[in-house]
Amino acid sequence: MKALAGRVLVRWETLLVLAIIAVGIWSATLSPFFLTRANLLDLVTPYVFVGLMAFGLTFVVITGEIDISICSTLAASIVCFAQIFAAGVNVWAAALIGLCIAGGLGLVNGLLVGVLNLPSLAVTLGTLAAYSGLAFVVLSGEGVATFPESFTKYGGGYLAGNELPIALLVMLAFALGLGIVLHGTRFGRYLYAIGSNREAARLSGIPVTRVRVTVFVISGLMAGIAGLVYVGYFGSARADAASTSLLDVVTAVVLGGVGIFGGTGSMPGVLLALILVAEVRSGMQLANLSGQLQNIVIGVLLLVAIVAGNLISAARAGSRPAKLHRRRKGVRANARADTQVIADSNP
Amino acid sequence: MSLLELRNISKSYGGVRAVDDVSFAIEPGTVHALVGENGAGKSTLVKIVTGVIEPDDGELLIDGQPAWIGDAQTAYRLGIVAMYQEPTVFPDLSVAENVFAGRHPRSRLHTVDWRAMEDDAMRILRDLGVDFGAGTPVRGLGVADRQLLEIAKALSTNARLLIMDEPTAALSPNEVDNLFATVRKLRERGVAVVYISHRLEEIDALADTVTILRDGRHIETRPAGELTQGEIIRLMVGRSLDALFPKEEAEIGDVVFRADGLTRRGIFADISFELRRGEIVGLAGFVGAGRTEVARSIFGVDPLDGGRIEIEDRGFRPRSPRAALRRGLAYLPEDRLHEGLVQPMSISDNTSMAVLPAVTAAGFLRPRLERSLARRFMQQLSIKATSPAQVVRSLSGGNQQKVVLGKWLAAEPRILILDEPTHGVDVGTKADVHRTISHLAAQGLTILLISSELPEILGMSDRVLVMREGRLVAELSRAEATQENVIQAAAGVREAAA
Amino acid sequence: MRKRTLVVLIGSAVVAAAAVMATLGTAGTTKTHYKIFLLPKATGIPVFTQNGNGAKKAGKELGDLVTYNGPTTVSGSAQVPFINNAVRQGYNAIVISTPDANAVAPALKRAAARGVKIISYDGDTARDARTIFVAPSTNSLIGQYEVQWMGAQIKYKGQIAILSANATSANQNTWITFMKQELRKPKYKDMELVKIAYGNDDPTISAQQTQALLQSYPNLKGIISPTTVGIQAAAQELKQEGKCGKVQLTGLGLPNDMRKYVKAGCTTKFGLWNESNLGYLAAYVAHNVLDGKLNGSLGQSFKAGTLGSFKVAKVDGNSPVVVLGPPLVFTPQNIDKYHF
Amino acid sequence: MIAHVRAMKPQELAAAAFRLREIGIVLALFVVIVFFGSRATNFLSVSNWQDIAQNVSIVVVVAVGETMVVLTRNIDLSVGSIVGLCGYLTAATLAHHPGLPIEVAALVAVAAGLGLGLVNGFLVAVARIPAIIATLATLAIYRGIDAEITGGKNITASQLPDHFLSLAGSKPLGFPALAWIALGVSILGAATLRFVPWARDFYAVGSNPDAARFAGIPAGRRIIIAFALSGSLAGLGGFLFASRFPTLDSGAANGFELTVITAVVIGGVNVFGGSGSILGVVLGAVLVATIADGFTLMRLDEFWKIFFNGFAIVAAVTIDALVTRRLQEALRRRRAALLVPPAAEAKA
Repeated sequence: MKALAGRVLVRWETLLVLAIIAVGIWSATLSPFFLTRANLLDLVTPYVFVGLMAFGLTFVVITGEIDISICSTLAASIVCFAQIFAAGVNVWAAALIGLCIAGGLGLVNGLLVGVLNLPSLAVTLGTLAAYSGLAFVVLSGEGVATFPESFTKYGGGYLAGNELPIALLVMLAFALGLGIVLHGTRFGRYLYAIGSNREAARLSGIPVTRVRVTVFVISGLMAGIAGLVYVGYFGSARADAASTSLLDVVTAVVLGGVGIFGGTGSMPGVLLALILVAEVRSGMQLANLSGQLQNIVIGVLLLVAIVAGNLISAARAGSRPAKLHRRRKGVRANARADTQVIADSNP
Repeated sequence: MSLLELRNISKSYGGVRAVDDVSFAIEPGTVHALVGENGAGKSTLVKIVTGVIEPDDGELLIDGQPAWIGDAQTAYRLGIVAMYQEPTVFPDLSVAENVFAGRHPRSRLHTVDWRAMEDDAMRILRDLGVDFGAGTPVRGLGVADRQLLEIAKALSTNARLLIMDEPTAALSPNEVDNLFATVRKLRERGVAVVYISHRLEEIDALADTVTILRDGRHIETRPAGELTQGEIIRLMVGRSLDALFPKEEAEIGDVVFRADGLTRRGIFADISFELRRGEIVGLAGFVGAGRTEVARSIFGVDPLDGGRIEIEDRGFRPRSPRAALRRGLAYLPEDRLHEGLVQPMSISDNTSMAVLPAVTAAGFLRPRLERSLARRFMQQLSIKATSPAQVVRSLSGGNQQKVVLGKWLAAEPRILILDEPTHGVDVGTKADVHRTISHLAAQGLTILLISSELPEILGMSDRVLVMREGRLVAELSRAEATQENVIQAAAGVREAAA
Repeated sequence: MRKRTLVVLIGSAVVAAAAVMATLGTAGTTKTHYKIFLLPKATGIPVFTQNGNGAKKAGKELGDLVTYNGPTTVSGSAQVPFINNAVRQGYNAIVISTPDANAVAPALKRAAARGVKIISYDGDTARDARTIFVAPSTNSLIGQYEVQWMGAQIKYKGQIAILSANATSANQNTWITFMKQELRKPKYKDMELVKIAYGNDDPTISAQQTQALLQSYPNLKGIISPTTVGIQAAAQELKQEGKCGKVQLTGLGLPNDMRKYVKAGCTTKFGLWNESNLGYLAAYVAHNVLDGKLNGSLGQSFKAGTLGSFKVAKVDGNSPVVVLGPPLVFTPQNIDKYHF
Repeated sequence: MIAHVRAMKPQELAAAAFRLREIGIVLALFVVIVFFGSRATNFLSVSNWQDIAQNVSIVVVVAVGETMVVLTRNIDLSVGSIVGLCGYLTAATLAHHPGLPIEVAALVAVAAGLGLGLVNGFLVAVARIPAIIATLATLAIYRGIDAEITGGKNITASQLPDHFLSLAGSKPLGFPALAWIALGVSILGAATLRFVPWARDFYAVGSNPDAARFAGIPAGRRIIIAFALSGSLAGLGGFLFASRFPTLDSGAANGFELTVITAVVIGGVNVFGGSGSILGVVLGAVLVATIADGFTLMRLDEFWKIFFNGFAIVAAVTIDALVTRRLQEALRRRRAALLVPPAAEAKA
């Protein structure tokens, strides 16, 4: 029983909940409006598209890869969607085509990484620029902004007495659905296995190449879906959409406890981290901190998340396999880092 | 005075005694051969002497003074240099720079003195009689050349004690001759060379002193002149086949697997054999003989360049492990840490990994089914763990190995390839594994057993195949398969020598 | 044991940080009349900083709290969280300049629905998303003036080019339209507009675009840059290439930015409005709307502190609009009188 | 080409692969020049090439530092922010002390860059944060610090002394001053990477971290040095940036890291560390700048440049991978020829 309590306590998600509560208390002191129901419900709405991208990225990172092209994928897919819509096609049909394009861009990443075995960082750094360029080529002028209300309500509409944002429901639905895929299906298990030990996964008959391609397609599709919500929320589609959101997306994923080297992470963690990021940003706005100061805080949060994660896993591992420890002893700088970790985790 | 003396050195890994109370001395200006089967404790001793690991017990004396070698740098300072079996090269750098990595010769301005570096490297390479220049990028070198590079690296250090672990594994006869000449030159300079090799004729040709290890214990240290190859073999293997191998009699059925002329260029060639239902076939040979590589290619991990496989009289093309699994093959890899297990996952997650389609419904996991599967194998293989949810990382080596075995048994294969199934596990686990293997064969499973432990091969197998240098060199029936016969075939010693 | 201590440590650190930030945040809230939020296209751009300073000056005179904050990059969507938070914090009015009229409109409408008054200035939003637009000048005047300044400098003869900000920027495009209209007049018949380049309001790209203009059009006589970033980058480029005097320059620029180039003869005539006054006026409009003295009906008039009286009107087909006035013209003779 | 490659001996092939990239870029450069020369007016004029040299200079200076980091199997995404911040510091220093020699201002910028680079190095080597994440965070943090220091204001040419502004405009021997500086930095960088022992270790650390440990190379310290150099050169880049684009606000050099990394990757530095040369990087930067210039002269939109940069990164990485694979295949064949025959003899 005590052990169980300890396990729950040491869970990353528990820390996130604590942090959310702490930031909530802080925000409440800044504005009496903060703790109203309408406000709390609306807190995450501007970051729903960030969350949807983070969910997609989570799949990629758990597999041990990275996709930094998602924001450009979002922009490229929504400008295509907008142009097709502006040409007179039904908005839902256009949205579907936009999604297919997003999936296609993800597939390009996936084939380069999965089939050609190229490093995902370099590939998606390239496609980050290429897709962004593509977005501007498709729609360089003013954005398209004539989307019907029946479409935009999924990004910016409200239910239940104008208080419950539909976008929030969309995000929770995806969190639930993708959470089930990640934690409850064979495919999800494949991701963790590949992310932890690709060779063992391959030897166990897991279709590694196919799965690695698929996660990039998922990441692309989620960027496409995030794009549709984005268009709904902001009412316009432009080529520079979401171009500054990468920091928030990566922070949500890493802060959510997804190990950057693959194999660990949970959907609830990412969801909680997203809420935390949204809350911190909102709190800082309430405190009238400038946008750049906010970025500093988010950047520090990202660094702290990794260092804390390192410390916790060091503490959790307790005694490391002797071999690993010995091998590290050789390099003095490393040895120093080691003792530091041990010292910190055993006060 | 001895250059290095080992006194009562012991080292255990998780209950297994890798080195047990070993004492002997190494004299300067001699070539000291260290022989023993795989697992006899040679590598552990090398690691202790080079400061990679610390002994649990005993002491080391250098020039008669007790010395503590805590890390690789200290060993290096003391003039103890090891040349590793697996080369540690920088593929992007030139040969000269690989030789002098981390300790470039410097000019007066403290810059890298390329000319001196290349000249020095060239001189060493010339001594070795190699055909590549000091400026060649190492990426372009093959395994043999990298081996020579490793030797050059060791030679460049002015070592007092040079440890060479299987230096000739990948060399051509000509290169071996050059190496020998170099080693002799070193000996004349007063350097002590610890020479580890499976090739007894090399020991014959080179060694002044021979130390024989077996099961972690020191058996004998004698002048090489007093020992014939036959005696060395006898001392290496002198072990009784005890009750550790409870071989059940199984009914041997039809041929279920047929390999014909399997070839992977540069790794192995022209491998042909058959496996029958209920049969345990041992695949013996020294490390590097190509046994693991053959198994990996059959299982679709590495591609084959030629040859044909038939499983149950139908052709089979090993495209991927997934395809092999579908045809009823399973392969327990040699390296369980990197290839067998997903360490951060639970026992049940690992057990079900190869059979996920069977424990899912419409793609959804069924945790209860997975847990019961895991429990079944935990019981069958007596895995000691609190629950199926326990993370594999926290298990002992033996239990980890059992989980890997459980994973492959869960796949219900018809042909199971086991690569070193008891490597580095304790005696109890070993017995459990052997009992399971035997029992499975009795039930009609076909098993190809790769092992470097001869007693294991001989105790378990109905038939023994022996590989050497990428070739299948012998096929011995249970009656023919004695320790001496197998070692002779594996080492390439002529009948007359025994 | 270790684990739990660690968690407690991290947890308490988080709470402590929150507490520290809480004290930071609560400090400095004073009793004020109205709370007005000034939301620029992006912070960190000097002209917007000047808007903010002007608005704060007005706030001091009126007893209102004026807060100036905004996103880090020029982006309509990045402004939305600021709009939402202004609402959340109980601001009475939002004064906004936006690069993307459509992206902010839904959020502004939501804010208006909760009783927040919306005033746009400089970069207008959708007409139904704000009460009044405060224009620095009339678009037609800005367009006409710039062409006239250029004509006077090049003696109404030769090739000219425009170095704009973004192709997507609404007010830039409007001004360019008016420039083209003006150029159709007979006295400009010898002037040829050869190229509109876009420098994205980025000094680097603007400089490179200027370079390219000089390379591609060896006979180029003048560059009009209706953006403070563009005109300065162009001036610096001309100076570096030794083209000052050979290629004339005009447009919208800050006197402080351009003083050096005026002295070096790179331009003899350019203009701008007083950015500080623009913010000042916008704050007065917001205050008057909150007082109920203005509701956007045409013809209403009000006093804006030291700037005098203004009228709500229909300008360039846009209404209701309050116009600051015609652009100021800077010449070598008067440049030293202006310090902004 | 491919048939030719196949016919080579593996060792020659590997040696050639080292030079292959530089030759490839020179060929590509040639094609690009012929293409734009025939289509864009004035592309081949002296003044246009002076412009290209000027535009590529700052990229080269920063790319030399980035190369060091990438060689150690890391990446520095924060260089754009460091350029911006140090550029502002340079300008602020000179605006407040107009009489100061510009060398002092340059020193201030380099020192600030060094500090920021050291922070990156410690985050990666000591705090063990993966470089991509650590520098993504410091990209935001440094830019934020920049914004806090500027306080929403800018420094313009009017506030800067003429002797500083004329630095960018002057053309000693018909070659822009910035380009001379870039050339100096490149030669110094190349010499460092070739002759300085600890800089040689960058290659070793990136090529095989485990082997580096066995060889007693202090990898952590080397990584810190690489980041420190990258920061310092980005600081110098900031100084040059301030001279070239003397309107400094908090957005200066935004996104500059992408241009730099494009030059480094196209220049043939392996993203997994261990190989690459300054010559390649300089050629890569020139190629990118030439194409950008051609695009501008052909009046193609800025977006095509962005698209092209991304495309070029992917293409470069793909070609690298294919060449390596071919090489490995050739190696295995060679081994086959060497190893199996003796074994066959032994059996016979």
